[in-house]
Amino acid sequence: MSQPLLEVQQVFKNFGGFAALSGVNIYVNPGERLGLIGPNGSGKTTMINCISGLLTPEKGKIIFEGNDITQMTPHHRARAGIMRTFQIPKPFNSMTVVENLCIPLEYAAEHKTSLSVAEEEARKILTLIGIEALGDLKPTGLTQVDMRKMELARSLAGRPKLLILDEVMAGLSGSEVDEILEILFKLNEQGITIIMIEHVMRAVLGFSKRISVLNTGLNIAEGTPDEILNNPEVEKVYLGE
Amino acid sequence: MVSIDLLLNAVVAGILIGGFYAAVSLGISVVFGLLDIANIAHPLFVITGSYFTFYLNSNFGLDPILVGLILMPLFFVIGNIVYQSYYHFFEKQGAEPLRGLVFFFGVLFLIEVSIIITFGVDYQLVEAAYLGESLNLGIVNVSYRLFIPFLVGVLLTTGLHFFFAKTFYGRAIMGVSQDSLALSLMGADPVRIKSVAFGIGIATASMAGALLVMILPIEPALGREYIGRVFAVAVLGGLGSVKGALFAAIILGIAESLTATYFGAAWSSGVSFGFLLLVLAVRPAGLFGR
Amino acid sequence: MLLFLGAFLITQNFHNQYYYLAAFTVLQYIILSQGWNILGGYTGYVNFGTGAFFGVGAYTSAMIVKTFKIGKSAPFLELPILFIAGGLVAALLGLGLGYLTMRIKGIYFSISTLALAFVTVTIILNIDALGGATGLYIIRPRKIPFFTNYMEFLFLVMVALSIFAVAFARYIENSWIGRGLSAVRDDEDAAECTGVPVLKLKVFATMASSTLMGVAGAAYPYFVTFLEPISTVSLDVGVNSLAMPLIGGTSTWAGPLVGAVLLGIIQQIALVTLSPEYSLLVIGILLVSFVILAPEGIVGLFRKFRASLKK
Amino acid sequence: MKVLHDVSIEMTEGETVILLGTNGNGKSTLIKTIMGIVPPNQGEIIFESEGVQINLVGKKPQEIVNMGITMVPEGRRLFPQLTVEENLYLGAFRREARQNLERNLSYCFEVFPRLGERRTQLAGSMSGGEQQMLALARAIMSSPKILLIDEPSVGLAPILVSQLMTSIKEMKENLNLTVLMTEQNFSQATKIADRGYIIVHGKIEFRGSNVELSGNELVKQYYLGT
Repeated sequence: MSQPLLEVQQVFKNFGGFAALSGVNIYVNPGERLGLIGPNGSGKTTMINCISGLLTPEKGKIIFEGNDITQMTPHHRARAGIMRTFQIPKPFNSMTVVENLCIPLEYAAEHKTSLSVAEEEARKILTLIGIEALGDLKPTGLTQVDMRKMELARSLAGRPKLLILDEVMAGLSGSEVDEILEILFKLNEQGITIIMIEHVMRAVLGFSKRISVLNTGLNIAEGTPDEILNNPEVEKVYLGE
Repeated sequence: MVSIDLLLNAVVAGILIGGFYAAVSLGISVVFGLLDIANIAHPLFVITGSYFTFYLNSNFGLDPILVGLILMPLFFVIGNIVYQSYYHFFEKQGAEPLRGLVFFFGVLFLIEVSIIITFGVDYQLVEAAYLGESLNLGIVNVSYRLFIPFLVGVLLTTGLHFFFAKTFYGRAIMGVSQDSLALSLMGADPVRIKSVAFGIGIATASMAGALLVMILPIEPALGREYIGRVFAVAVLGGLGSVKGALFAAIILGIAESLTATYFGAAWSSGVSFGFLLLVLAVRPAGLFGR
Repeated sequence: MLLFLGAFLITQNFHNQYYYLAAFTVLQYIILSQGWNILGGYTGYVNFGTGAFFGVGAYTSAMIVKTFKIGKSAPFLELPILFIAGGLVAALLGLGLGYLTMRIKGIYFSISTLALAFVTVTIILNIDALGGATGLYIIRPRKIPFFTNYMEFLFLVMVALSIFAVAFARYIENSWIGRGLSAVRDDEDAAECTGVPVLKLKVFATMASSTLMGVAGAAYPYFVTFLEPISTVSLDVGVNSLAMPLIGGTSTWAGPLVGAVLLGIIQQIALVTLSPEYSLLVIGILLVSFVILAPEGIVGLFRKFRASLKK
Repeated sequence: MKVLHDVSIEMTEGETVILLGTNGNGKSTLIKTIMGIVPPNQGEIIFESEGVQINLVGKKPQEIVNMGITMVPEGRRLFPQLTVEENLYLGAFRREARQNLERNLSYCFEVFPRLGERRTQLAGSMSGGEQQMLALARAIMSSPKILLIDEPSVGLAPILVSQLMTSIKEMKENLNLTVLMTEQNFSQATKIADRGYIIVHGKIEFRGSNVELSGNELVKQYYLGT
């Protein structure tokens, strides 16, 4: 087995007196689809913030492609190929959808192209996601589903090696979930490694090759979707005892 | 050589002035500290109170403190109106707080210019029999000109403190900016609560204005200096804490008084802004940043 | 270039001094507004303390005039030196402001810029070498080759500077830098996570903004010939430099330009026909009305109007 | 976005009803709609009190609270900078509740003695479990007839969840409440419920009694999507 694309080693993060992460380990191999689940407040989003660099852990290491990136700024990580979405979408509201995509194209994707080339690229990505018709709208006018698709498209515009999705399915209908899953499978086939944080079990179980379960800032289980489903520990955490 | 006399007098003067600063800053502690509305024009409401007091005092011979009291209901209503329009134009629209700040910045200039046009730029002062007298306590000399504003300031602060701590409305005002949805789940109307709170904040300005014109002659641009003082007091005192504001105001009063005594009066008006800049620059990020 | 040539021809043929003085003020505010807008409009950090940067530029320039007397030996070299020096010192102060943007934003940032202006006033008031409260006289050179008087030359230089300021703002706005600044204004976390070096851009914006303000200030001593801290550094400059872009529209370089020209002219008219108070009153009323009714400014109104015509 | 599609639920006086389903399926939205926090695009919410039927749609949260319907919001939403006591007093803001203030206060301290010990502590500095107790107690302070509880167990250790459920049951019986609760923790919630609904993607997929809900296979089917 080659080295993992991303490795999180024994990461600790506290907020005031509250321990959000108490020694979490996660790894993902190149080309893999990893699901990250756990009940609310288990530390999933904190974990992503540590990986994308918005938070710096108190202890532990984050290693990407063999390099220690624990102290790297978020924008350098983005350029290195780590892109993410936000649980509550954070669009650039003063820009159109295409312009939103141009930001990572110009800043993260490392081909300092002209604006017109970037715009063309942006439209291609929008077509891939299926929202090419929305290109010239401002994000404030978008529906929740389209907003999430735009966030997905914007992170793709950064040409990620690793794509981290923070609850992109929340609030979507069954068919919309399927639609996004289809896109994600396609992206994964193109070689993008994906970490999916999700509450919609159907999506995460169907999508992931491997699932890691967090509870109260600790790893409690890891395995294939089937193994996770039959893990008594997981059942206890999710369903109560 | 530091003279004990000089030092003691400076400290006492600082404490007295601090009590008055508390009165000036109360409105900001309430409006900025509790409601999150950066009413940068607050000092100008204070100056407006001063000019009203000056007008009624010089034309009808009314006692300044009495004028301050009489004006409080009027200022309460003005505050209500200002908040209702602020709510209507900004809060309800979900506008960024910065736009609200710019709005109040404009209001500041409007009030200042209106005062200049009405009263001119000359210095004005009020008269009352007791203002010239003073209380001699051995080495320290306490003039009523400073002592009465101090007393009123402390009374006003204490009164508000109990209002917030002991009444349903007071508690609701304390809770409203922490979580206005949760407040509505307690059965209180957040907009009404904020309107009342804003009214109270502006009402304190009429009294503070009366005190100001007792202490020293006023001119329209004086309000600008107080921007630093009120925000320094509100931020240093721990936003929203009335007790903390009194404490911070007294510290600021002493610091200014000592600065004036030992470095010259020209430095003392910069003390509050320096304090403010320092506190904002060195405080840990995210403590009360939004 | 054409604009500049036009301005040059005007100076050669038209000699009513009052108009030069009025035009100087308008040009000065074009530079200040563009400077303000780079930080306040593009990046979203509202600065109330323009006076501090303007004042620092002005005092730096005044001190150089007084100390080195370059004007006599090299009349055409003096102004550029003053601009560079004034801009540099203001940029240094801007670095401090850049530090503040790291720690605070929104309302707290704005209040701290206000504090910065007042602290600057206090410091100048207490330094005798800078004239303290009494102020500082600067003697404007009487003559300069090719022009009937120095004011006309100064006017021409200000035209050039204004053209530069507008072009500079326009360049930033339309480049990757401007798009990055917009991203920073909209959401700093999202900007960082899409590869935008937020801190670097913020420091760039504060420094570019304060340099322009400092340069505008550097021209000021020769214009007024008397520097005094309260009117130079205090809020009046601050409110104008903020009101003009906000009224014109902060999203594009045209906004501050329109705002500065329009308000500058209205103010000059109010100043002559009424009094200085009324010129401030006009600004106050317009600022409040625009913030309430048309936060996108005149440019925004114009765009809406054009869009409604298309439909 | 459509979060809820044609959802109908009903409860009668004295019942404990639970809404089940994982995050993002619309449970919370339903409760927020009842409280007037989120307006429905369509539909009615009828509250019957003393023989009078009132449509709650279009009413503001504070008006609904004043009718005797109180909500314990998700994430507790305490006033973090106020003390435990101040939070409780604020709970009694509505006029009818002020008269019962002393009685309700002593009842709350009886059910949650921990809160009595921490009267003067700031709410924000308490542990998650204590905060949830305070949120419940604060709601009780408003003397409600109907209590809506949104996701009470989020972020709590299992043992605390179990205690919390017992307290809810106790309060419900002592104070004659009607309770509607959303919950992810299946087994704990079914312990105290009379009936329940399972919401999946904004639709009611299953309704049934306590016993019917406890069938573990059903749980897995709807919950984990297997």
